[in-house]
Amino acid sequence: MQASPLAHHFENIEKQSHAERLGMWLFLASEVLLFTALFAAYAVYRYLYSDAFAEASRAIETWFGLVNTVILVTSSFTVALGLNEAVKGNGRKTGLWFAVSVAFALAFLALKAVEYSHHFQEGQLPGRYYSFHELQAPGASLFFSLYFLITGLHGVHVIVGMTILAVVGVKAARGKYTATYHTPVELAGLYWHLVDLIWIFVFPLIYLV
Amino acid sequence: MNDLLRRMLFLPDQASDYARQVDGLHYFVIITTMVAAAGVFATAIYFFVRYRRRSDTDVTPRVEPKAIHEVIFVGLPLAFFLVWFAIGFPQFAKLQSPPKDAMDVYVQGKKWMWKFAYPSGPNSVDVLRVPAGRPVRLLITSRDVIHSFYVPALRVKQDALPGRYTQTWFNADRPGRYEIFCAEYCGLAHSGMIGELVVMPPEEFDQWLATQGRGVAGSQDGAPIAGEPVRRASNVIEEGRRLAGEQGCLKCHSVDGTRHIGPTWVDLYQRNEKLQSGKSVQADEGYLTKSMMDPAADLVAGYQNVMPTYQGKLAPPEAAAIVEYIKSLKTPAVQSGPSEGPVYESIPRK
Amino acid sequence: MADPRSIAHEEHQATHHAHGMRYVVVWIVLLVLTVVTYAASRVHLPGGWHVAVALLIAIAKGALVALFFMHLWDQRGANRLIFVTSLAFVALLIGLTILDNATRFPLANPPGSAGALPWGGADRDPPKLP
Amino acid sequence: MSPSHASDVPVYNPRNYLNSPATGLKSWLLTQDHKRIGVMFLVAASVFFAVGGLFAMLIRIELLTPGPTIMDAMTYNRLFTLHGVVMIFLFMIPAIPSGFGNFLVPLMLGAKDVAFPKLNLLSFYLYMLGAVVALYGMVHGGADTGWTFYTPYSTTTVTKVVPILLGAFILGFSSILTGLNFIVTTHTMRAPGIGWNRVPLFVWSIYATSIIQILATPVLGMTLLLVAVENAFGWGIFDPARGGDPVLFQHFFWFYSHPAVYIMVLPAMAVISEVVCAFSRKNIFGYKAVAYSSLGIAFVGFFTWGHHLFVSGQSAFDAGVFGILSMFVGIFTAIKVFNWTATLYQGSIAFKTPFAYFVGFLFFLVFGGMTGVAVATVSLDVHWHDTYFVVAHFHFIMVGATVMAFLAALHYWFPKITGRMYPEGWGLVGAVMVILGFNFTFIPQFLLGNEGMPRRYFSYPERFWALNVASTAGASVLAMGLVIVLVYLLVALKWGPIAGPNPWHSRGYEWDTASPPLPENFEETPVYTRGPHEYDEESYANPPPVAPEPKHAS
Repeated sequence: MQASPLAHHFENIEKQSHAERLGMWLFLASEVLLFTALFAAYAVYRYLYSDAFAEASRAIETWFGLVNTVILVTSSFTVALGLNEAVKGNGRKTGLWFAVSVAFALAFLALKAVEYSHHFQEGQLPGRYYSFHELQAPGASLFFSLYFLITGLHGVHVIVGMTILAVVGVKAARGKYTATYHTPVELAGLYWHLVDLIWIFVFPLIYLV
Repeated sequence: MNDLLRRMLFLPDQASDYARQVDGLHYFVIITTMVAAAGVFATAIYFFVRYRRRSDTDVTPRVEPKAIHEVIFVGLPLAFFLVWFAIGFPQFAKLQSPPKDAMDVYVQGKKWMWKFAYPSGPNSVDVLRVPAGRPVRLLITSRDVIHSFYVPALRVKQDALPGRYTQTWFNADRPGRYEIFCAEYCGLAHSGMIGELVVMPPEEFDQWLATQGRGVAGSQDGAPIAGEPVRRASNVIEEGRRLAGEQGCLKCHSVDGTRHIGPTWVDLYQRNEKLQSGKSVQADEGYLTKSMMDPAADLVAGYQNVMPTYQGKLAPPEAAAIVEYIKSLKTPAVQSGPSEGPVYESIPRK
Repeated sequence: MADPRSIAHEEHQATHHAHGMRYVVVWIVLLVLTVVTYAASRVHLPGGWHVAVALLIAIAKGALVALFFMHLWDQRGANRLIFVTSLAFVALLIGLTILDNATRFPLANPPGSAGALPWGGADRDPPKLP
Repeated sequence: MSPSHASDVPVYNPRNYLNSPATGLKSWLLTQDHKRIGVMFLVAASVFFAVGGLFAMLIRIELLTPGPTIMDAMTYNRLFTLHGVVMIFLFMIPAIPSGFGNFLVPLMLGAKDVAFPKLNLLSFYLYMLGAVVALYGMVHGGADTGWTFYTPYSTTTVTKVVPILLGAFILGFSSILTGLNFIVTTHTMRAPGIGWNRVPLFVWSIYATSIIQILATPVLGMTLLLVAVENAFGWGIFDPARGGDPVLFQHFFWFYSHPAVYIMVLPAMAVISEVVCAFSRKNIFGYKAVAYSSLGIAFVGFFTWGHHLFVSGQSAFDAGVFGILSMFVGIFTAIKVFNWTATLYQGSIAFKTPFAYFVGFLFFLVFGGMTGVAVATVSLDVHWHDTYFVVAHFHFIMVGATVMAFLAALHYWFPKITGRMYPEGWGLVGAVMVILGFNFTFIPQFLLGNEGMPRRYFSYPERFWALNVASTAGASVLAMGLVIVLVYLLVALKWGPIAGPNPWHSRGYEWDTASPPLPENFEETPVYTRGPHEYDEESYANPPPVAPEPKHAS
């Protein structure tokens, strides 16, 4: 979508935006299913080892998750505000809001890194590396395998989403988008909201119950 | 009728009532399939001939289905499919719920043999002896990967999962010998993981079980069905031979000189073996014992690293007995026998 | 089905309104719900209720994000259908796999797990391992 | 206007996608033209088909005798794994959707291109990357796990399984992107006059396929990644030693891989729906039934995965649920079979090569489909599971249905893609050999399965010998037939007679443009006043598509 945003094979910009939005939703559906395998594994093992999972969940610090939830929800909010400005045609403000969101994303990752280092010290590690002495029930190492897989995959999505926000934010600040065509801003937002949406489910499953 | 259809479809013997019931459904399903297929093809062929193109400028009328057509297209096959399910699922449910008075046998699959153990103690490798006419429940597990216990003649199959038990049961009503296959791919010698189900007349079975001490029913030597006297290991070599059968060594190491999954044991003692690392080693007592405990350490060139360790599974005297047995396998002393699989042509096929 | 052009047009109209206030309200509700779900986990609840409450709140939060931040509220047709379909398949996979573990021959579940209950004892003795 | 009017002197379209805008290698490698991408997919998939076929021949030769014939067990185990991986992930899944689908879907919708041409090219390069990664794994050791990668075997094997898992993971993304593109294209790019009830049946089936690709593939990707992580780092999600459940892997795997069967067979049905109309010159009997049954297959196909687990230790209750749900997926195929057969009624049937493949397809699909329902009949599956019966069943569907449809498509659209005609006589010879060879290969395998021979057997008891020899003999006829097809098609590529825009007088929308098509598909966006499968007097009377009036048709 460089000089003229309309690609040669679409007849008008409305139709193109519609197509791009539809494509993004399909991609998001695919992403949901990507996480589903992990959530299903979590569900099955949680059912099988409910006590061990509850113990393991208690063994990790809740406040990391809580703060990160607040950070992500707020970043989602700032992304939405960014889109709001794009709708009005204020590319510069969109860029600003996206910059704030990227900052939140970085804070999220930083906190996650601190949390991971805690786990390393405690030996709360997946599979054969598991050496957490306070909890030696069957299934406990599975909790941490799934913990690292789910938060790791989510973390990858945070990094990807953050990069997209940064790129689109810079483009918006340079005035690439207009009030009539700003679909990339919208799609970047959609992706980021999905990252938020998934974390909304990860938080209670990993930290609370 | 049953026998004719069974032979036409190449089905194996029916060693239980359950097998006969399943085959009944099999015939029904195959006949429906054949009739339906013949119907479709006959119609299609008639259309090919009747409506072949006569000129290049043909035009055709527009034909649209009525609702009733589609209802028939859906309803007719669905009715048959549901009937199949209605017959098949209760049979399966029966297979999943063993009768309470069934005799238990523990089955353990491991690369690449079947171990059978009776609650009263005896166990054996690759030969499962059961009484005819009495229900037998199998509690199946595995020591390494997933295997699948499969007796075609019983139409019974159940996966063996590592670390847990699955169950199945049967009531074989015809004495005889039947094959046991592993149906779930499990590696190098998957197709060699063949056991034998020996269905014995009940009295003979009771007699046989009573004479078995714990752990003596071993060795896959295809002993006669009835009243085989217990052969106590008379000397160390004999003990080693028994252990080699029981522990499954002979599944991979031949004692008649043929190359198998592992190097042959014939003339192995004092042989100079070329190792994968390029070095060579003389197969003395030390090397043989070490190879049982840590098989990966000195791999003989040309063979895969597939042997499990016997560390902790063989007591030192047992390992020594196996080494003695290997030492006894000098060319002139070799007799074929213990390592030969069961011969299936001998199974009576009616 | 309606002509795609008209859907595209409506969608275009719908997404070209500013929703500033709406975003603020949703954000505040999300924060409140986050605190509620945390508080609920501290209260003592019997049995599986912790999971149920936490999941309900998560679903509510997720619905808010999907409907308002992701604008499903304003959109029609395919986009909603796609999202709902994907969730249906999530439920399908999770539901039928758990159902399997819950109704299996108990010994076929991993030893030490809730599915492998201590052998019920009603009809058979516990299996003795050889 | 009768059909004869359409065929005057055949002309080769001078300005076509093959020679413009440029002909250099770079113009192909960086193209965003869906037709060129489709052709690249077709060529690549055909090469992998040949590779997979070679593996198949080696397997059949090995099974010629009960003991070792030409290789050792380890080589054999690797070969059947590679045969499965290459055929399924590199040939079956991309061949018709990514190859013919890419070429045809925009043409059939009167569109200039797919919705996202850049993603389309990316999809091709992901496919190549996945193929290269997987091939690297095959050359450096190769996996011996079978294409099903069952744990814990796949996590403990000493062979190099990780690159192959990663390759399949990458290929999954290619598949997702292609599916996404087709769905959006179908929704947003239809030319004026193509309402949902005029969408060609080919596109309907591809659309249904795409739904499966988008919703099922990510689960497989994740699952394979879990296996790779477990194999490489011992994270133990499915490891029984750490409390994991290997049966859970099977749930995940078949959640994708059962629908994946429909990823492979729905496109075959797509092709057949077009071929049967074109060669019986007849409107499809029950357009809606055929179109919606594709969607039905796509959805119900997701509800049946557990029928692969009847003997795995899955609960009997789940077996019942999956057993009864599996009965319903068969009826959608039955609807299609009956409607195709009924389409022939009062038609004008020309027995050309694509139609010959249709006949083979019909036979194999009826047999493969019925035996499929039979295998899903719970108690029968206990006997058949993991035996050659299952092998024969799914080869009937995959080779029997999908490869027949692939060959039918190759012949039917050969003039559209290349602008030239294949030799009809040789075509029929090839078709007869392929169909007969196929039957001789796989009917003995049904009987072997009945007799109890498990699959993936390197050696076998001697009573299975005769049928195995029969099967290998059949396979060599099949292979010869395929070689003949390959040779005459390659010859026709250069020396075939000029076909003209519509040699079959087909009414499909894709035939309304020149052969080979223009780079931009149509000179101007066409407007349609008739359906794509109409051959009656009245629809011929309608004028052919012309440039649209400026306003939108609604």
